[in-house]
Amino acid sequence: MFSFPVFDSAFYLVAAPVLILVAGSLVALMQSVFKPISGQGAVELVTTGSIAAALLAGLAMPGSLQDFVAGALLSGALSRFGVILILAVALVVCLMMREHHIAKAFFRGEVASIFLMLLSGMLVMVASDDVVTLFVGLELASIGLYVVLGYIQPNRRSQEGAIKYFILGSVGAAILLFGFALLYAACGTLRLSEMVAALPAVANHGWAQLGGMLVLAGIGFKMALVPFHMWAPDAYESAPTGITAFMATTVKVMVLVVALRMFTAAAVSMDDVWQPGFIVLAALSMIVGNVMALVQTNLKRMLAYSSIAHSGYMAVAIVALSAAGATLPVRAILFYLLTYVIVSLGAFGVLMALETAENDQLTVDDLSGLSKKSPWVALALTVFMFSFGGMPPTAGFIGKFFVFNAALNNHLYGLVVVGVIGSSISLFYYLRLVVRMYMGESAGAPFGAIRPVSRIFSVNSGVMAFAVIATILLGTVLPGVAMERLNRAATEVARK
Amino acid sequence: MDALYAIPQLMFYLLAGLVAISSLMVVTSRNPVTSAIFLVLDLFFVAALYAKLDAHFTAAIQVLVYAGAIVVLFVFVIMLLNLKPDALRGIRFSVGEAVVLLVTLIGFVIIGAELASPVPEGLPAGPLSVAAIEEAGGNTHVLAMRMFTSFLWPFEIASILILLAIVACVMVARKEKPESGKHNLKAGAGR
Amino acid sequence: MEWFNSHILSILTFFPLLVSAAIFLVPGENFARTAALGGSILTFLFSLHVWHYFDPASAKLQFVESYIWMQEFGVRAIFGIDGISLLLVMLTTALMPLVLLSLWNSHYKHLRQYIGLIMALQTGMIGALVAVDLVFFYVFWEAMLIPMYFIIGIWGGARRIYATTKFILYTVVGSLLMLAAAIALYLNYYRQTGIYSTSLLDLYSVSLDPRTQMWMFAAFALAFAIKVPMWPFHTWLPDAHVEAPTAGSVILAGVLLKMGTYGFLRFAIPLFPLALQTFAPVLIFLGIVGIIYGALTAWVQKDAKKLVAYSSVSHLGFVVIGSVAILADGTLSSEGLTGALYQMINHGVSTGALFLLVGVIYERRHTRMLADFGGLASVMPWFAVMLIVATLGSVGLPGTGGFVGEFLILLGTFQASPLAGVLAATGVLLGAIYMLTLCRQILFGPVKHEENKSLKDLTPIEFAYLAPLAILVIVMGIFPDFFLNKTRASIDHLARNYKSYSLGVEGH
Amino acid sequence: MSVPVENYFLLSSFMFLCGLLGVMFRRNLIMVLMSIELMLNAVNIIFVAASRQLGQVDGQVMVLFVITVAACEAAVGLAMVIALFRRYGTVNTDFLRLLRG
Amino acid sequence: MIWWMILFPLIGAALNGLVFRKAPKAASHAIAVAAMLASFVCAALTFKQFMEAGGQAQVIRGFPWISAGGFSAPFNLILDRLSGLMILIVTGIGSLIHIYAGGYMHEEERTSRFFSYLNLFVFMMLLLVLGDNMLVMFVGWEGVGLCSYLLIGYWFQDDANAAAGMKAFIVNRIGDIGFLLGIFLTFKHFGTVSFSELRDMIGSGALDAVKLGAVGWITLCLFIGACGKSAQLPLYVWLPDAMAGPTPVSALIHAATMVTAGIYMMTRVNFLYFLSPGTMQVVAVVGGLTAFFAATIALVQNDIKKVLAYSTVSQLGYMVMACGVGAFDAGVFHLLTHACFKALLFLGAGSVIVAMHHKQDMQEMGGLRKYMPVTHGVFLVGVLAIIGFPGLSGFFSKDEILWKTFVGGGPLMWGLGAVTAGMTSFYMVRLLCLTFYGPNRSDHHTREHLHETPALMWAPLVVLALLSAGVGYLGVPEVLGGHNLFHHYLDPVMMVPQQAAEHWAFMAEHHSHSLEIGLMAGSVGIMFVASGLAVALYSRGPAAVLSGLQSRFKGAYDMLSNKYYVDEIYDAWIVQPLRDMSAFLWGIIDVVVIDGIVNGVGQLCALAGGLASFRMTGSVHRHGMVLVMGLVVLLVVLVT
Repeated sequence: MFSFPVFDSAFYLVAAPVLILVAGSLVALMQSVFKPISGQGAVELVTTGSIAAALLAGLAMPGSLQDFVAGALLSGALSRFGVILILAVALVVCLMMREHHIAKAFFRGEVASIFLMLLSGMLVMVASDDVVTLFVGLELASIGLYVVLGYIQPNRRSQEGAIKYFILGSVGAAILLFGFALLYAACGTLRLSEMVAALPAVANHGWAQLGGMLVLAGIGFKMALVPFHMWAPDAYESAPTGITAFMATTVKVMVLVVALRMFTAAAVSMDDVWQPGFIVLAALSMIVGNVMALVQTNLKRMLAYSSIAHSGYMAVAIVALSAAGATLPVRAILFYLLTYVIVSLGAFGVLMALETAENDQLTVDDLSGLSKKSPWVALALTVFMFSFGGMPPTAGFIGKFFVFNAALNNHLYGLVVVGVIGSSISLFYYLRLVVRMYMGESAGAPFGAIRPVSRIFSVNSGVMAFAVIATILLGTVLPGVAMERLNRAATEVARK
Repeated sequence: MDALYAIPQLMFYLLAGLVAISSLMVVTSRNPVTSAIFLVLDLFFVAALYAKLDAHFTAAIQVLVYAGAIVVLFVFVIMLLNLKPDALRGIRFSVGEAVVLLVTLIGFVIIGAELASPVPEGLPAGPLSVAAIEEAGGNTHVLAMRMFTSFLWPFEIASILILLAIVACVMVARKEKPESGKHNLKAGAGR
Repeated sequence: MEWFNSHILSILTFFPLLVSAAIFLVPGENFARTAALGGSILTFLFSLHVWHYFDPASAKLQFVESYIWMQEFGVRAIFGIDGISLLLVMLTTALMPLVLLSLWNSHYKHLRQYIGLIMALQTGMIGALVAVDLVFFYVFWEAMLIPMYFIIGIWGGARRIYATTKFILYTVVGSLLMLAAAIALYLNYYRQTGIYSTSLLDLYSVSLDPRTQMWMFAAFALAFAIKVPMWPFHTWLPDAHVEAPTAGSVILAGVLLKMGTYGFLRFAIPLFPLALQTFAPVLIFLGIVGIIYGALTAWVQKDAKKLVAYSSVSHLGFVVIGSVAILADGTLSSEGLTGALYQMINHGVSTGALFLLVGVIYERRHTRMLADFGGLASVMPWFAVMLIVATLGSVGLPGTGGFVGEFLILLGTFQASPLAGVLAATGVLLGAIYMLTLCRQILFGPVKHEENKSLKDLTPIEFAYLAPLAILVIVMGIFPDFFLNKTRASIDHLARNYKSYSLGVEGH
Repeated sequence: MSVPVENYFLLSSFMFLCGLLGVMFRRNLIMVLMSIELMLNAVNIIFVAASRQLGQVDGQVMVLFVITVAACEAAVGLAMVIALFRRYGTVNTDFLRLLRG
Repeated sequence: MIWWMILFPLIGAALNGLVFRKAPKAASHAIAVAAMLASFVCAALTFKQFMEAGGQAQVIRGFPWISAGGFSAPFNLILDRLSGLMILIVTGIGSLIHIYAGGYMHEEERTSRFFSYLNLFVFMMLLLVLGDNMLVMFVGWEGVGLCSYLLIGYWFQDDANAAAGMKAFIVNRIGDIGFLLGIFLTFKHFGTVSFSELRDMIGSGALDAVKLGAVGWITLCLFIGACGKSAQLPLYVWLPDAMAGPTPVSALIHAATMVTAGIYMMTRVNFLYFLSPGTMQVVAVVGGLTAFFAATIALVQNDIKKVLAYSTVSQLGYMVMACGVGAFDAGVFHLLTHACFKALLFLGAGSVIVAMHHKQDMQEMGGLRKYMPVTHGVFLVGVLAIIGFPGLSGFFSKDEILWKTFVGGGPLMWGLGAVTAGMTSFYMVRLLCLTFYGPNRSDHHTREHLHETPALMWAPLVVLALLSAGVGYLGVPEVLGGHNLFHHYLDPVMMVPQQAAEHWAFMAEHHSHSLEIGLMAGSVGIMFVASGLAVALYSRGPAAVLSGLQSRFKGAYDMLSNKYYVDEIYDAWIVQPLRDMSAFLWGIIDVVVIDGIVNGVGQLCALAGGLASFRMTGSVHRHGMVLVMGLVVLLVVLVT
C-alpha cells in the first residue's frame, strides 16, 4: 500500500533535467538578490548553462519505459522526445533572447529563475504518468508563463495579455481538473496508465464520459483549439516575441505529449465521446483559425491564429488515433509537431531579428520590401510561410501528408476536406507576407524602421538558417528517417 | 427508515444547501467584500463536508489555507486597492449574455442529470475504507504516508511551485520605476 | 557511361536545380545568363541522350531509378520515362534554352534571381514528368508552383499580385484534394495487399469499387482540370498570362499547362478506368465547351496576350477530349490519345512562340493592345513571318504540327462520338477566326501609329530563339512520325489496356 | 447508509457553475479570481467524495495539491491585479480592450 | 521526276521567301519563272512517261507521314489520268501566269514575297492534285487556301484586302470542316483514307447498308468542302472579295486552279458519289443554282474583276452541276477549258487594269480597242470562248455539260443551265463592250497614258488565247463528228460501282443525236440572242434606255448590284450575333460570373474573418463565454 520510493541512479538519470533546472533556478534566484553576481552576463551564463546541461541530461535519458515514484516520473521515448524538444526550444529561445532588445530585462535573476522553474514544470508534466504530478507541473508551467509573459518588461499591452491569459488559463485548468476528478471517480485511480486501462470498463458511464469530455476540453484549451482558443491571440500578441516563440511551441509539445498518453490507448473505448469531440474541435480550429488569421495585420496575432489552425491539423491526427496498433497517427502528430516547432521558431526568430524596442509589434506592412533590405531573412521567412502553408518541398507538406494519411486511414473524409479548405485559405495569408516582402514596394514602416539584419554570424541568423535547412531537409530527404526515429515513441503509446 | 441513518443525510443536505447558497452569494454580491465573506463561509461549509466525509486533515487544511490565508489575501487586496465605485458595479446583462446564461444553466441541468448516475459497477473497492484508515492510524497518518511515498515527487515539485509563486509575486507586484511603457509606441494602436 | 545511363533521369531532373543554386549563390548577371543558358543546353543534351537511347518498341518504363524515400510508407523516389512523358520532357528541355535566350538582353530588375527561378522551375517540371511515385510526383507538382508564383508576382505586370495569388490558390485547392485522393488510393492498396506503396507501378493494380473510383477520379480530375485549365476553371489563366513576364508566359503555356493533361494520361485515366466511363462524357462536354468558349472569348480580346491565353483554353480543350475518347469497344481511341499528346507538344511550341512574339513587340512598344499595332508586316517582315508561322501552327494548318494533333484528336473523338467530333471540329473554324484576327490586327492594314513606323525588325538573338520554334512547327507537321514513333508503343498500350493498366520496368 | 456520492457531485457541479458564471459575468477582476477559487473548490469536493467512495486517500492527496496550487494562483493573480491597478487605476475588465480581433 | 516537279516550286518559294528576300524584281521573277518552267518540264515529262506506260494509275510511295493507332496516312502520291491532266494545267497555266506577273507587278518595289507565295501556291496545288490520300490532299487543300489568303491580302496595307484574305480563309475553313468530317467518316467506316485503297475496296464488292448510308454522309461532307473551295452556294461569298488580290493571283488561283479543286476532289472520289444518288442530286441542284445565281449578279456589276469573279462562280456552278449529274468528265473538261479562257480573261483584265492605273470600274473605260489592240484581240477570243461561240473551247465543254445535264438532270436543270448560258453571254459581251468599244470615258490623265502592255505581259495572253481557242478540240462530241478524246481519256478514272450501276445506266445509253443537236442549237441561239442584246445596249457605252430600266426595276437592280445583300445578311445574322455572344461570354460569364464566384469565395472568407474579429471586442468575458458555450454544447451534445 505504501511503497517507499527508491531513489537510485536510474531515477536521477531521469530526473536530472528537472533537478538541474531547479538548481539553476535557485542560483538565478541568488543572483537576483546578490548584486555582485547579478550582471546580465552571469545570468545569461546560468540560464543558458543550466538549460544546456539539462538538455545534455535529457539526451542521456533512457528511452526505455520505466516509472519512478509510483508513476510520478516516467522515462521512455515519448518523455524523452518531449523533454528534449522543450529544452532545445528553450535553449534556442534563450540564445536568441541575448540578441533581442529585451535581453536586459529578460536576463535578470528573478526572471531567469522563474523561466527555469516553469521550464522544469513543463518537463515534469511531460515525463509523468500521474495526474497529480501532471497537474502540479501544468500549473507550475502556466503560472510561470503568466508572469514571464506580462512582467519581464511590463506595459499596458503585456499586462492586459497576462491577466487575460491568467483568467482563461485558470478556468481551463479548472475544467481539466474537473474532468480528471470525474475520471478519478469513475476509474478509481490517479495514474494515467491505470486510468486509461480502466476506462473501457466504465466507458459508458456518465462520469467517465463527462470527465473524458472535460479533459478533452481542458487539453483543447491548452492546445488552443476552437472554441477554447481565445487566449492564444492575446497572449501571443502581448508577450515579448521570444516568449511568444517559446510559448507557441513548448506548450503545444507539453500538451500533445499528455494528450497522446491520454487518448491513444483509451481512444477506442471512448470513441463515441472523444472522436466526435475532436472532430468538432479540429474542424472548427482549421476553419476559424485560418479565417481569422486572414484578417490580421499584426504578425504575432496572425501567427497565433495560424497556430490555432495547426493545432486543428494535429487534432485531426488525434481523432485518427483509435486505429488499433497504428502508430501512424501518433507519429504523424509528433512529426507535425516537430516541423511546427522548427518552423515556428524560425518564423518568430525572423520577427525577433526584425523588431526593435520601438517597434516590437510588427505588422504585415512592416515587411514591405524586406527582400531588398534583407534578402536572406526574406528568403527564410518565405520558406517558413510555404512550410506553414504545406507546400512541398518543405516539411510542412510532409506533415500534412502524414496527417491526411492518418485521417484517411480512419475514413475521416470530411475532416480531410475541411483541412484542405483550411489549407487553401491559409495559403492566402501566408502568401500575403511573401507578396509584401517580394512584390510590394518598400512603403516605409509607419512606426519606425525594422531592424536591419546585418550580422550574419548571430544566433538569430543561425537559428533561421538551421530552421530553413531543417524545413527543407525534413521536406525532402529526411522524412522517412524522421518517421522511423519517431516509431519508438509512437509504439510506446499506441494501443496494443 | 432508521432515524440514525437519516441524520448524516440531513447533515449533508443542510451543508450542501449552505454551500450552494453561499457560492451563489459569492458570485452575485455587488460588493467584493461581501463576496469575500461569503467565500469564507462557503469554504467553511465545504470543510465541514470534508469532515463529514472523514477527511479530517483535508478539512483542517481547507480551513487553514483557504479561509485563513487565501481569503484573507483577497480581503487584504480589496482593502488595499480601495476600489472605486465603478469597479463595484454588479452584473449587467445584454440579450446575448442572457442567452449565454440561459444556455449554460440548461446545459448544466442536463449535465447534472448525467452526473447523477449511480456509482459505476465493478470498481474495485480500495483498501482504505474508513475503518481501514482508522486502523492504520487515522486519516492524517495515512494521508501523510501516501503523500510522502507515492506522491513525493509532485510534493517536491509543489515546493518549486510555491517558490515560483513567491518570486512571481515579488516580481509582479513590485512598484516599478516611473512608467516604462513608452517602449511600446504602438500600444493602443489596436489590432 | 554505364553509371550515367542508369542515373540519367535524376541527373536530368536535378541538374537545373544545381545550376539554379549556383546562380543564386554567385553574384553577377553575366554569370547567371551564361550558366543558365549553358545549363539548359546541357540539360537539353541530356534529354537528347535519353531520346536517343529510348527504346521505342517498349511500352515499359525506361531508365528507371528507384530510391527509398520513406521506407515504411512505401514512398519511393522513382524516376522513369515512357513514350508519353518522353515527348513532354523533350518539349520542356527544348523550350528552356530558347526562353533563356529570350532573356539574354533583357533589362529586368534582379535578372539573376529571375533566371535562377526559371532554372529551378525546370527541375520541378521535369521532375513531375519523370516521377513515377504518387507522392514524389506530387512534390514536384506543387513545388513547380513556387518559382512560377514568384516569377509572376515579382516580374509581372500591374495586377501581378492578384494574378499570381489567384494562380496559386486556384491550383492548390485542386491539388490538395488530389493529395487527399492519392492518399486514400494508397491506403486502399494497403488494405488490399498489406503493403504500403505509393509507386504507380503498384497502384495501377488497385481494384476499387466504382463509387470510390468516382470520388477519387473527381478529385484528381479537378486538380488536373484546374491546371489544364478546363472550362469553367480557367479564369486564372488569362490573368496569369497577362500579368506574367514573357518568359513566364512561355513556360506557363508551353509546359505547365501540359501537366494537367499529362496528369489525365498518367494518373486519372489508368488509375480510375471505371470512373472514366462515367466521367468521360462530362470531360468531353467540358472540353468542347472549352474549345468553343475559349475561341469565342479569344476573338473579342483586345489584349494580344489575353487572346493567346484564351486560345490556350480552346486548344487544351482539344487535348482533353482527345484523351478521353472511348470507343465502342471500350478501349480508348489510340488516335485521340496520340493526337492529344502531339497537340500538347505542338501547343507548347506554337503558343510558346506566340508568347515570345508578343513579348518581342511588347518590349518595343510596351503595350500589348491590338489596337496599338497594325501594319507591322511592312516594318518588321521577319517578325511577320514568324508570327504567321506560329499562327498557322496554332490554327492547325496542314503541314504544321497543329494539324497533326488536331486531326488525330478529332479523328479519335469522332470515332467515339460523332456529335462530339462535329462540335469540336467547329473549334478548327473558330481557331482560324481569332488567330487570323490577331494576325490581321497586328500585321496588316496601314501603319496607324507613328511610333510603329520606326520599329526594328527581329534582332539576331530574337531570331535565334524564334527560328527554332518556327522550324519545329513545320517539321512537326511534316515528319510527325519521327516523334510519334517514340510514343506509339506507350500510347497503344494505354489505349488498349487502360482498364487494367500496368507499367513494366525495362530491364527488370 | 451514507449519502450517495453523486449528490456530492451535483453539489460540486453547482459550485463549479457558480464559478463559471462569475468568470463570465463579473467585471471586477477580484471577483473573477474568487470565482476561480470557487471552481477549484468545487472540484475538490469530488475528489474527496470519490476518494472516500473508492476507499482511497489519493483523492485527498490531490486535494491538498489543488489547495496549494489554488493558493499560488490566487497569490500571483492578486499580485497581477495589484500591478494592473497601479497602471490602469481600475480592476474593471471592461478597460482591458487593447488586445482584440 | 514527279518529286522534282513538286519540289521546284517549293524551292523557288524558299529562295524568294527566305533567302533572297531583298532581291531585285527581275531576279525574283526569274527565280519564280525558272522554278515554274522547270516544274512544267518535269510535269510534261512525267505525263509523257505516264502515258507511254499505258496511263494506268500508279501510287508513288513517299515517306510515312502520320500514323497513330489504326490510322495511317503515308505521304504517297497518286498519278493517274486525272492528276496527270491537272499537273499539266497547274504547271502550264501557272508558268504563263508567272511570266505575266512579272509585268503586272512592275510597279512594285519588290516582288520576292509575291513570287514566293505564288510558287508556294503551285507547290500546294500540286500536292492537292497528287495526294493519294485525303490527308495529303487536305494538306494541299488548306495550303492553297493559305496562299490564297496571303495573296489576297498581298497589299495588306489596305485593311480591306487583309479582311478579304481573312474572309476567304475562314469561309474556306467552313468547307474544310466538312472535308475533315468526310475524312473522319471515311476512316470510321472504311478504315483507310487512301484514294487508291478506297477505290479498290469499293470496286471489289458490295457495301452493306450501314456503309452505304455512311457513303451518303461522306459525300455530303466532302461536298461541303467542295462548296467552300469551289465557291458554291452558300459559301461562295469569299470569291468576289478575293479579287482584292493582284490580278495574276485572281487568274491563277481564283479562276484557273484552286477554285476547281472542289470539282477535282469530287471527281477523284467519283465512285463514292456514284454510290449516293441523293448527294448527287444535292450537288447538281447546288451547282445549277450557283451558276444561275452568280450569273444574275454578274449582270449588273461594274467592276471588271467582280464581273469575272461572279462569272467564275457561275462557271464553277456549271462544273459542279456536271458532276452532280454524273458527268464528271464533262465537268473536268469544262475545268480545263475554263482554266484557259478564264485565265486569259483575268490576265486581259489585268492588262486593262494596269493600263488604267488600277482603276477597275468599267464605267470609266471604253474604247480601249484602239489603245490596246493585242489585248483586245485576245480578250475577244476569251469572251467568245466563254460564251460558247461555236468552234471555241467553251462551246464544246459547255454544250457537253448542258447535254449531259439534260440527260441526267432533266429539262428543268437544262433550262437553268441554258438561261445561265444566256446570261453569261450577256454579261461577258457587256464587259467586252464597256471596256473595249464605245467612247473612252476615262479622265484625261488616264487617257494620256493608255498604251499597250509590254510583250512580257501580252505574250502569255496570246498563248492562252490559242489554248482557249484550241483546247476544246480535245473533246469534240461524237455528234459533231469528233471522237470525244477527252471523254475516253478520263474513262479509267471514272468508276460506277456495281451497286449503283443500274441507277447510272442511262449514261451509257445511246441518245438520239438529233436531240443533242437540237439542244446545242438552242443554246447557241440563246447565246446569240443574249450577246446581241448586250451589243445593242452597250456597244456605244451604256445605252440611254438602261437608266430608265434601272429606275423602273429599281428594287431588282439594287438587289442584284448589292449581290442580294448576302454579305450583309451573313454579317447581321451570323457574324454579329456571334461576336455579341463572344463579348457576352467574356464580359459577363467569364469576368462577372466565374471570376465573381472565385473572388467572392475569397471575399466571403475575409468578410467572415472580419466579422468574427469585429465581434471579438477583446473582452475577457466574451472569451470566457465562448469557451463555456463551447464546453456546454460539447458536453450536452456529445455526452448525453
